[in-house]
Amino acid sequence: MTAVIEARNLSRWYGNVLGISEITLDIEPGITALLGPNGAGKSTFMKIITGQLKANIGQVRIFGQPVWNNRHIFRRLGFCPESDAFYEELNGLEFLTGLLSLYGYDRKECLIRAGRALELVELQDVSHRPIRSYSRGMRQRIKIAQTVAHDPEVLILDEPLSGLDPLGKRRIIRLIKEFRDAGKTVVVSSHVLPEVEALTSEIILIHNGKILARGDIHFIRELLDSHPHMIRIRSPQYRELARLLAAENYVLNISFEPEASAVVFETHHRDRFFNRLNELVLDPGLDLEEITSPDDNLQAVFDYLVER
Amino acid sequence: MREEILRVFSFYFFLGKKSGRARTFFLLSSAAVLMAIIIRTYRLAGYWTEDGQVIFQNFLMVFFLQFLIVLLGLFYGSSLVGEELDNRTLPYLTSRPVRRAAIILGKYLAYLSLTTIMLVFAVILSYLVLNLDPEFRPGDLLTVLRYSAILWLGLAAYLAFFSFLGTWLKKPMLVGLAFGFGWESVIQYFPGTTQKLSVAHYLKSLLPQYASSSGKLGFLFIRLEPTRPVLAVIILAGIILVFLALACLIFSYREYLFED
Amino acid sequence: MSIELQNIHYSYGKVKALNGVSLSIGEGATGLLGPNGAGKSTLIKIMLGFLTPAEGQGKVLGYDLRTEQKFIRRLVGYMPEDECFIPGLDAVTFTALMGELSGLPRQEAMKRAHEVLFYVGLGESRYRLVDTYSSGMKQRLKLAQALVHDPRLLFLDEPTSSLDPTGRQEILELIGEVASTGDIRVLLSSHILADIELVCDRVVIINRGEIAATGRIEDLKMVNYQLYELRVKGELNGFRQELEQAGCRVEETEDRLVKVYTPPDFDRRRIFLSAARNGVQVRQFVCSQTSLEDLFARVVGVD
Amino acid sequence: MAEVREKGYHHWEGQLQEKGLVFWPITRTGIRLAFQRKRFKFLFALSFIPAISFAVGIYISERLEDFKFMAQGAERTLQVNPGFFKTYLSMDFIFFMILLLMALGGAGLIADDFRHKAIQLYFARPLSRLDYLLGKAGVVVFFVGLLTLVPALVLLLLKLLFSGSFRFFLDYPWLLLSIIFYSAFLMVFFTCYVLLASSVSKNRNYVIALIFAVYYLSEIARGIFYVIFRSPYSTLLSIPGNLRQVASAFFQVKPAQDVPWYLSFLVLSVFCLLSVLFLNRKLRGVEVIR
Repeated sequence: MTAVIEARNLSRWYGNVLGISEITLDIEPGITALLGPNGAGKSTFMKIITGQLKANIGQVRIFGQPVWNNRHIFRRLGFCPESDAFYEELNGLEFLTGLLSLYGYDRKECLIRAGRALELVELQDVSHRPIRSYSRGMRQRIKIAQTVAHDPEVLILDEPLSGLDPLGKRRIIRLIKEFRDAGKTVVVSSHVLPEVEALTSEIILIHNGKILARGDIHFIRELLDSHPHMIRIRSPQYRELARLLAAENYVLNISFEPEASAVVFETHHRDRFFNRLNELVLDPGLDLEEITSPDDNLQAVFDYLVER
Repeated sequence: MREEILRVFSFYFFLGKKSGRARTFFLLSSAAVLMAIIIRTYRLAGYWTEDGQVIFQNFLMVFFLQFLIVLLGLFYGSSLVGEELDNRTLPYLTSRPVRRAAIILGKYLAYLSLTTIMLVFAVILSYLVLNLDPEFRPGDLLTVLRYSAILWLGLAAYLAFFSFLGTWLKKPMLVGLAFGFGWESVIQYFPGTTQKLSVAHYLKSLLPQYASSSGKLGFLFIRLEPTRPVLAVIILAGIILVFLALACLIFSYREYLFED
Repeated sequence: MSIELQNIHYSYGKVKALNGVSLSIGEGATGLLGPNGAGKSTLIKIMLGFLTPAEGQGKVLGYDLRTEQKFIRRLVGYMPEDECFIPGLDAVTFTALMGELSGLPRQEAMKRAHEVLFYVGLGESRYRLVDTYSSGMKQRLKLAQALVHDPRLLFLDEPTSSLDPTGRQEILELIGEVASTGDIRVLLSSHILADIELVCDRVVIINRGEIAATGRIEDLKMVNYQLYELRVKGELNGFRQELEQAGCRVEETEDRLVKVYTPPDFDRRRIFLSAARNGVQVRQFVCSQTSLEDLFARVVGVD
Repeated sequence: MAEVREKGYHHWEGQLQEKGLVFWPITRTGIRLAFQRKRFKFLFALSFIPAISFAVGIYISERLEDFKFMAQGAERTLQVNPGFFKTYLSMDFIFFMILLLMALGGAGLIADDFRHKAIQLYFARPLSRLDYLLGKAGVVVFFVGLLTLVPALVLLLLKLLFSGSFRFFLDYPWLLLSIIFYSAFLMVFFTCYVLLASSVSKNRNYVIALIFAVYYLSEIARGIFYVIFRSPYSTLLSIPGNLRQVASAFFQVKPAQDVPWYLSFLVLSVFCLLSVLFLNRKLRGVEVIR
């Protein structure tokens, strides 16, 4: 598959403050999540790939073309900025049709497309109310509507989920997945891990302006095998379980939580560990109540990479 | 390119119409009409006043030329980019398939049209209020159209200059005020070539000067060493083109950061 | 009782924001939970006296919220939802100004400003202009200004929105610490359930301008043994079929979580056995509780 | 005995002040913010040029003998009397500098609070609308006072010092009161004017444009009406014109226009009253955010 967005060696600073540094990336169709704490450089990166800013060093291409002031690219690109800013005096419909008219559609086409976009984000009912009176969730959705109203192939969404309640989040996550299923390239930034986990497994971790890791979350996890995994098992027979597994050489450490009747294993080879567990579980005397991996989520990967 | 400009134009014309500021400035320019109505009622009540033409000359020089077009040009010109930065709406524009130059030109034209409406409305209406009587000749209508055209040229020039200032400077307002109401109103009384460094000079060169003979407004023309009308128009057109081109150039190559 | 409200009504024009809210909140930390636009902010603004309720009475810290706002505001710290600050000031000056406005003597306000800024973790950057702060830092600054006059009651409106996980964790810890002093009551509004679970011991769920549920968090959570959440590695199909034959319902969510709904009296060992038979590794196995999220969803009516 | 300060939140041991000048911190902050701008400092220094030249004028008027060779006919122009002070306090340049300084340091007083939603921070404190407005007004009063009251008093003092006698004071015993009351009037008027402009929008540029536009529009209207009607009453339309009329009354000088001074006073007072009413309304509306 060919890359849609190619970033080569991007660096950008503001005065003497670093934005991003030496980011080289190829982004392919599907959902790619940019993950990092506030101020990590996600927004800077997105602003550069959407032609809002120029890189000090390096270049970025979308569909093989440079982006800055390139109107041909912008026709195929949708950008949802992070800031909660609108032409407040307009109503939702006017906002959409107005921006759509910048693509050169005629009045009728604008109305049709705006109507479709409003339907997509479920804002038809309030389309005649001024944006000023919208709630946070509505504002976020109308912003997404303007991103997709012109049917772009590439969507760049900067923090589309921030400040939303679970219901609102679920709606937008569903939307984004629909775009992915339609074959679009979606780049989403976020600083909240469960959101990203719900969206995609293809992530790019950014911290201090650099890419810390990229790829499938599980793949990344495997890559980090030097960092031991924790597996916590709760069972009435937890001491027995510990004894059985203690002999295995891939088990590095065992600790007990007697008050929860649980045992925590540290291993650097999960496959072998779980295969062995599958064998042990055949013993009718062993009842497992709960298996968890306290650090098998993005947070752990993140903490580990950041602290490395 | 023309089509792109048109798209930006229609969006911003619509937006400009809706914003509350348009109302304020419309009211401000209608102050001339209000004054005209007061004067007319006074005259209808049987009191003596100057001839309507002479009164309108007053309006032209003092209100329209030195106040209204400068103010409209300054405010709308400097908000061309400024308002997008203040409201952080610039990304909506710069991620659309229109060239950056087209954004500037389209917005310029939109705001020019908007301010033109305010200006021409006020000019023509105040003229009619002051002069419409049985002796009114169709030829007078031509006069007022000529005045409007000259003022419009001035408005376009100021708007272009302040648009340039707005794309270039982060805070154009104070510099703009100093230029518009300081430099412009002082330099035009200087003798020799100095006065040719102001926009107002060329506008005055274009305006009929019979008012000076009536003596009331003579002081405004004391030191005017008029430029030939053709040359004045060419120079004004040149000012518009040069500063618009500069604004487009700066906007095409410069990136704008929000306050934080 | 720190807050007592009876039958509060409020509407913005035609839109009804609060529709007969009655509440009583005692000691400790209380969560105010509800989706965007449910009326959380409106409720807080009414208690601060920013808005006058169309109907109903209430007392905050024993003062009537219609007539004694000034006394309420003296004892209350408020952290608004919006990003708000005074441009051009450094953090210490800003915080000290806010303290002074609450009635701290000038020198004390300065001293106290330093102290709370250190407390919220802005010690290093306390001389920087607030304009240059990142959104996370602004959030902390807002907390600092709410604490500067050592209030008796703290209103926190969406304190964790727009924070990254680390920042969120830290802010919540700070809030928890303040709440645990015992003599500062906290009312924390959020739509994020995890935040409230972490800090508060009581919760008020509000939806469409009405109180939907209220009580201790522990009481509101009930354990439901019929649902197991699994993460597995391996080919799912065989495993799935076997479980379905045994009468279970198996769902796979978009983020690869496998939900197994078991009939009553189902031996959970059978899940492991069929996994082992099908060569599937069970890497996570949790019996799901009806957590606050489900309660929230049930009350609010998520699809 | 060792003691360890416990980590975590600490209470403040002290008593909150129940009363006091609640608005003063706001004023202090506003003044401080104004001085943070480089251009403001420059303009501020510039606006003392008239005061200095007037001081020089007083000196020369006392030493006319020494300066005779360079100041011919100065005897007529350099008479230090109430009119001298009136001229200083109603100079176009002073008014213009006040506008300019307020455009820089005053336009944002309320507009910036709207813009950054800081109003709710103020009103979450035990603070009334009046306290807030007084605080903001204090900033304008401070700068207007610094440009009018203070230099005028210093000039009066200089006059007494240079002449070495109290004769001047005895000749015009009411002059001190005139200076104080007229300056106070200027402060009140400009405060209302600037705060009103600052509260109509959250856009500082718009406010600046408005401050200048309204001021000059009033002067232009006066000019036009005067030329046409030749009526002195057209002065009532102009802000600086009205201020000058009031000044003449305060300083017992023949007014520039033959219009009763109380009409000007009335026009300005009504303006102030209306702006206070508007501000009060506007701020009540602000507390309801979204």
